[in-house]
Amino acid sequence: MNLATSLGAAALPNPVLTASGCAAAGRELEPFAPVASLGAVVTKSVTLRPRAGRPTPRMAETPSGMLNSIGLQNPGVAAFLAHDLPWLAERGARAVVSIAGGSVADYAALAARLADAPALVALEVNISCPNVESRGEVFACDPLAASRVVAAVRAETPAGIPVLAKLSPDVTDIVSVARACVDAGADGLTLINTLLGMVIDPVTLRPRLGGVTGGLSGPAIRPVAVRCVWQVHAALPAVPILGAGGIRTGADALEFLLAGASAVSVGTAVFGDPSAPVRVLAELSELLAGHGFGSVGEVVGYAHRPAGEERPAPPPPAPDPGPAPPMSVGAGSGRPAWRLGGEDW
Amino acid sequence: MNLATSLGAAALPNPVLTASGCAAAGRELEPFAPVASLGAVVTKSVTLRPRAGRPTPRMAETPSGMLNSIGLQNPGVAAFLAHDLPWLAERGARAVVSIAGGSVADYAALAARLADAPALVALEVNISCPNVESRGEVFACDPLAASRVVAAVRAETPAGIPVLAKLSPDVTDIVSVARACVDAGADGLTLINTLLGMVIDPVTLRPRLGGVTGGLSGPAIRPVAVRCVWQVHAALPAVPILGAGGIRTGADALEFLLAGASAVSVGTAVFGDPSAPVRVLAELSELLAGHGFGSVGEVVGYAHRPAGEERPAPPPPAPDPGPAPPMSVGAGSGRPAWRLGGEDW
Amino acid sequence: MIRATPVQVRGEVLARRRVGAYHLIEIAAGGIAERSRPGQFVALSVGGPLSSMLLRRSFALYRATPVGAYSGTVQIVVGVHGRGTEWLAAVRPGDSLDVVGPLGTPFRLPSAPTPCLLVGGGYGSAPLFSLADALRARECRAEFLLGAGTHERIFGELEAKRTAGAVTVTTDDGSYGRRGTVADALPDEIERTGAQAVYACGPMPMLRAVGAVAASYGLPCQVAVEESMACGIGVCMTCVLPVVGEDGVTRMSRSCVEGPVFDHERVRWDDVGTVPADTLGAAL
Amino acid sequence: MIRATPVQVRGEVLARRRVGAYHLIEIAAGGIAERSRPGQFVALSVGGPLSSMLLRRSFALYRATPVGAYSGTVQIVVGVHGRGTEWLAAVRPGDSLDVVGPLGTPFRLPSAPTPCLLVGGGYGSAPLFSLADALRARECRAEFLLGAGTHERIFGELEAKRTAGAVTVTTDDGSYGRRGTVADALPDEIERTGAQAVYACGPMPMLRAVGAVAASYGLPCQVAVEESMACGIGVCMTCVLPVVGEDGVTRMSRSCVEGPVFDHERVRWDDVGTVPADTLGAAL
Ligand SMILES: Cc1cc2nc3c(=O)[nH]c(=O)nc-3n(C[C@H](O)[C@H](O)[C@H](O)COP(=O)(O)OP(=O)(O)OC[C@H]3O[C@@H](n4cnc5c(N)ncnc54)[C@H](O)[C@@H]3O)c2cc1C
Ligand SMILES: Cc1cc2nc3c(=O)[nH]c(=O)nc-3n(C[C@H](O)[C@H](O)[C@H](O)COP(=O)(O)OP(=O)(O)OC[C@H]3O[C@@H](n4cnc5c(N)ncnc54)[C@H](O)[C@@H]3O)c2cc1C
Ligand SMILES: Cc1cc2nc3c(=O)[nH]c(=O)nc-3n(C[C@H](O)[C@H](O)[C@H](O)COP(=O)(O)O)c2cc1C
Ligand SMILES: Cc1cc2nc3c(=O)[nH]c(=O)nc-3n(C[C@H](O)[C@H](O)[C@H](O)COP(=O)(O)O)c2cc1C
Ligand code: FES
Ligand code: FES
Repeated sequence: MNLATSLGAAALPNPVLTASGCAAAGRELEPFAPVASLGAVVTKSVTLRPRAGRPTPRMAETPSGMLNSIGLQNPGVAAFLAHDLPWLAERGARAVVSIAGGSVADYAALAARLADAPALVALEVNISCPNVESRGEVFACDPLAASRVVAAVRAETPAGIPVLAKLSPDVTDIVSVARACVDAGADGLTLINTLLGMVIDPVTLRPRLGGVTGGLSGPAIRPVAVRCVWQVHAALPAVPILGAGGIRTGADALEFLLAGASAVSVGTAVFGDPSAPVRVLAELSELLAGHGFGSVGEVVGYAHRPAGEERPAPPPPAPDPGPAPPMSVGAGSGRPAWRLGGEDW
Repeated sequence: MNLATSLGAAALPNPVLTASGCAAAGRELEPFAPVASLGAVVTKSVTLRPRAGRPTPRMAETPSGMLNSIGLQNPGVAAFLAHDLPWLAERGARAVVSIAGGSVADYAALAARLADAPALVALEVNISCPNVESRGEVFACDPLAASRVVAAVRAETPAGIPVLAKLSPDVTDIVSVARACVDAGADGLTLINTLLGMVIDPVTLRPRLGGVTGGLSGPAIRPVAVRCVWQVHAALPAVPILGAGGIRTGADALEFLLAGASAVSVGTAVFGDPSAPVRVLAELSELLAGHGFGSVGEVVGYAHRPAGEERPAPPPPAPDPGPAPPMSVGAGSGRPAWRLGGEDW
Repeated sequence: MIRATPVQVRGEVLARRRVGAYHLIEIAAGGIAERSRPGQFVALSVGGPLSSMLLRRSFALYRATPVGAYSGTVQIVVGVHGRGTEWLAAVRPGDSLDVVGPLGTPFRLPSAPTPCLLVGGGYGSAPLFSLADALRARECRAEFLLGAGTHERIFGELEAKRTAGAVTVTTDDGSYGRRGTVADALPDEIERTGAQAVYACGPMPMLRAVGAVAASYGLPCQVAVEESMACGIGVCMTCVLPVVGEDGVTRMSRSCVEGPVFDHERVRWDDVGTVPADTLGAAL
Repeated sequence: MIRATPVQVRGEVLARRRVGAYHLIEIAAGGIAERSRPGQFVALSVGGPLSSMLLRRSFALYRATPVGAYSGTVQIVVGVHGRGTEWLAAVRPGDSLDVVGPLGTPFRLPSAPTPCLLVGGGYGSAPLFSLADALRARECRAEFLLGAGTHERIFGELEAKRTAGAVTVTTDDGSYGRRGTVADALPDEIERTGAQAVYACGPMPMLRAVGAVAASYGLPCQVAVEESMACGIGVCMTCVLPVVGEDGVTRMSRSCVEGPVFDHERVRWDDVGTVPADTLGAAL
């Protein structure tokens, strides 16, 4: 089957990408998941200047998930442009470059710097960052702040490069944030970033993370991520979505496509299994073929179809070991009714 | 040590309670977790009239969690008053009665009906319900709607019975909802209800739950719950909090107390281990004693203490098998510096 | 109905062996066998304490032996369905298993000697053998009709033969025994055995069809249903189906405590998976 | 530095046995041993595919044997710390383990014959034995100083004796060997052995103290650090500590790919757990 998909103007050979912050800029993953074989590499969020990040400890394992408080450690856009994108371009890989900033101007400047970068197929705008100009409120939590960032980035980005706004699930109404971003010019949306969480150490009796709170990721949050994709796709069916949140298998990836994503990012799963992106792609492709889908496009949002509307595709084997319902049932013979005795122990 | 705690005017013999919807009204749990031995039984949310709930399937297991879409099936307040509270009262158990409705008037009427009910020690107001008078928006997602419900319930409830508002984590700013509820008269807060999530079946290619979306609970969400308790306690340190979300062990319960909860509810863990509430209580009590705490009150919010401020309590054994840092380190002898050769393979 | 209260015990796997498509697991679990009655079930933790699977898995009691070398053993028949049953299919003797039981309603027995037909689909036959023993102890004849999709999914044919003489077996494709479903074969079996009551356990569509045939003969029929369960003990309201009460009112009844055994005629089969509009408390 | 690329392989547990407080686990894992160098580590999945634990656990390579009956084996020494290591301490021969390695930087070796002192704390001595072999292959003398809290937490004393003759051992409480820490004993050992270089592996406070003593003697010291790791392969930025580069600039360096072996003098020990204000990219 044809695995090609797209995120707005960005054509991708297949729908499995890495997630920002979970693959660096692809180099360290190359031995396990060759970067050119992926839909694209979504690079670690880059900022204008180098960032050292937060104090350690920066992570805590949680049930089927993890918390991180990396604090956007990255070498800054100059080093990124000098070392990372050329390496990806050399290998024929596609880069979705994630950008982060503390002000609208930061984002705009980053977009301008990246405008004609090699390997770039899309910009992902990480708006889960504190707005230094507004009491540190996170851009993604305010439709207005989010839309300002998106508009500024869109204005600096060439037409052929789609701008994806990456939304936070920590909001009352993700659809309204999504809509604001699209109205401001976002060509697509990435759903979702991490959930805010924390862990307290039962031995030290203090928060486990150096940064106190951190971002919760991994399979634990998958149901929240699928719900966000579902809600946004239902409200904005024409907007391409890059789905992320706890994807570990091909079946997980399929869930996101069915909910309305056109492609998916594999994040935390990479830490447990560095070959996860290529494995997920292989598993997904087998599942799609098994269901008789001919292209990724057919699958996107398929779970939204009205009840009763079924595929003609060959159904998978029934999981139930018992006999199938009978076609015909013997007619009554008119014997007298007879009652069982009551419970008597 | 003394395990007694309180939620406002409600004195509880210990800080471990059940969670609404995860223990019915206590009866079925009695063989595994005698209800009188618990801090209290938080009963399944009751509505004015009987409710049949949502179509099945009503649940899906998820990584370290589960989704439910029960739809508040319950026999209605009349049957609840006739059968459930008297049974709890007979056994000397305490009931925190959870109430749910579709309008402010529903909640007020429920509070009035329950005002002098037997076994009642507190009301928990489940405001994660759609407001039928406001396009089905969930009360808990709007500070104003939430505060109206709380004020109406408070007005109908005797002074000695604290009213706890149970908040949803699916909001941009949980502190503002918490503050609105407290300003409206809430004597305490229950944090948190489930997160909205969904699962799509990779075989049927449709949402798994009859209700499409459902509530995510279990250890998967614990970091989100702890963060909510932490944020609200930091902002409103005088307000008692009943913590809930993924508590499965005594150490989990301790996390919530340290974050600022005065008591905790054990919910989903009961499904996997019906004796979980009593086990959690035993484990918690051992942990508190091990840390040298003399009462629950000392622990509540303890993780917020400023850096450097340490307990005099006996420290638990260090987990590290290596030697301790040296007390003294030998002085230098002035030998000439010498460089190792470079890497040469 | 007075039922023994369930207990939660740390059991030990004594044996596991393959039987056709299934795994027969024997567990030393004191306190459960002596309280249990045919038709009841146990709920097992799966995956160990660090598992991502939080919920128990339910299995009908195949055999419950209160005494013996161990302080009481239970046997279950496990078909691999998803991740939890896959894990169970790999337990080894000596492994420990947390067991809650006995749970649910047992089959009710006729108060006078009555010839009975016991109809099992797939692993659904598991609870029928102890039921047959109990029926015989009351001088009720118990005969078997067993069906499944394929031969290896028939459970207990030999045992049924040993105790009941002639046993009719069906497979969907006719590769073994009679071709078709147990419901297809049921009229002949009722005629042949002169059964005056039918008991059935198996997948929901089978129960529905079997009960319809029994009803058409005017025979009472008890079925043990299988609904997805989160708690198994009655606290979560997951496992409900629309059941008509003695008062004629439909309620969403919990199949873990009000079932799994129901009178066939009380279950609103057309409406399983929905909340019928006339259910007590249905939304308007 | 050119390093072999790591591989991910499905290994098989060949043996597990207790050694003092630790578990020595031998794994058939083709492709890793032949690429590895002393000081490197492997990262193992724990808990099985349905585990709630997502992240790998890292262990120094104790022994890596490229050839033999199996296509290549690695040995690690596991101290039980939390849930993942508890699970590892219960693996059985035949169990399969997903292994990634070799990871991280190896110890660098002197380019000319040099007497070396190898200092291990607890299981931290594990990587020192293959290091000693490599040193000896270069005609460098390798002597051992091993310490731990208690006797059973000393790893490898006998092996050290067999290869190096006299071995000094310390325990914190003096219940075995010399009383105190390895850093307390270090000056005497440097004098006794005439060491010209120090290698150390163990808990962070020990590394810090050992390096300080070595520095006071003007001796170079390489340490293998242990920072909490999420990915182990360099993609997540979890495992960082402040390290001064060749250019004199402090960076938050990843101990999984830029380490775990660092020159002691490059690590800003006072600032571990913080981001020093003069770090490249530190918040103002
Ligand atoms: C009263 C009763 C008796 C049963 N007796 C037997 C038996 O004797 N032998 C046998 O092989 N199976 C029996 N089942 C079915 C068995 O419980 C399920 O096959 C099993 O729970 C599936 O678990 P899983 O992890 O393999 O599947 P998953 O799909 O991974 O299970 C996920 C969750 O859904 C629940 N679930 C899924 N399917 C079912 C189901 N059919 N019934 C209840 N819960 C379900 C699981 O318990 C679990 O909580 C019985 C079920 C019930 C309700
Ligand atoms: C380079 C390196 C080499 C190591 N070599 C050995 C060895 O030879 N023998 C040995 O017994 N231990 C060794 N450790 C420590 C070992 O990795 C931890 O003890 C182990 O990860 C703890 O896992 P847990 O599940 O028991 O603890 P948990 O606290 O449950 O672990 C939770 C998470 O934190 C991570 N984590 C916790 N502590 C550490 C730590 N100290 N280092 C890295 N990650 C950590 C775990 O990997 C896991 O992801 C080494 C660590 C590193 C970094
Ligand atoms: C260690 C770590 C670092 C992350 N860094 C970033 C980042 O720099 N920018 C960003 O947009 N998202 C970042 N994320 C979020 C992921 O890209 C992803 O949205 C989230 O983790 C959910 O997907 P997952 O569950 O598959 O990891 C990070 C996640 C983790 C775990
Ligand atoms: C099956 C189920 C039913 C629930 N029903 C209710 C309810 O009726 N009212 C309510 O306030 N919360 C209800 N909850 C939410 C729990 O009380 C609790 O807030 C939440 O599950 C988080 O805790 P836990 O992770 O320990 O389950 C329900 C949860 C579950 C799993
Ligand atoms: S499974 Fe919980 S009530 Fe039946
Ligand atoms: S552990 Fe991920 S970068 Fe080192």
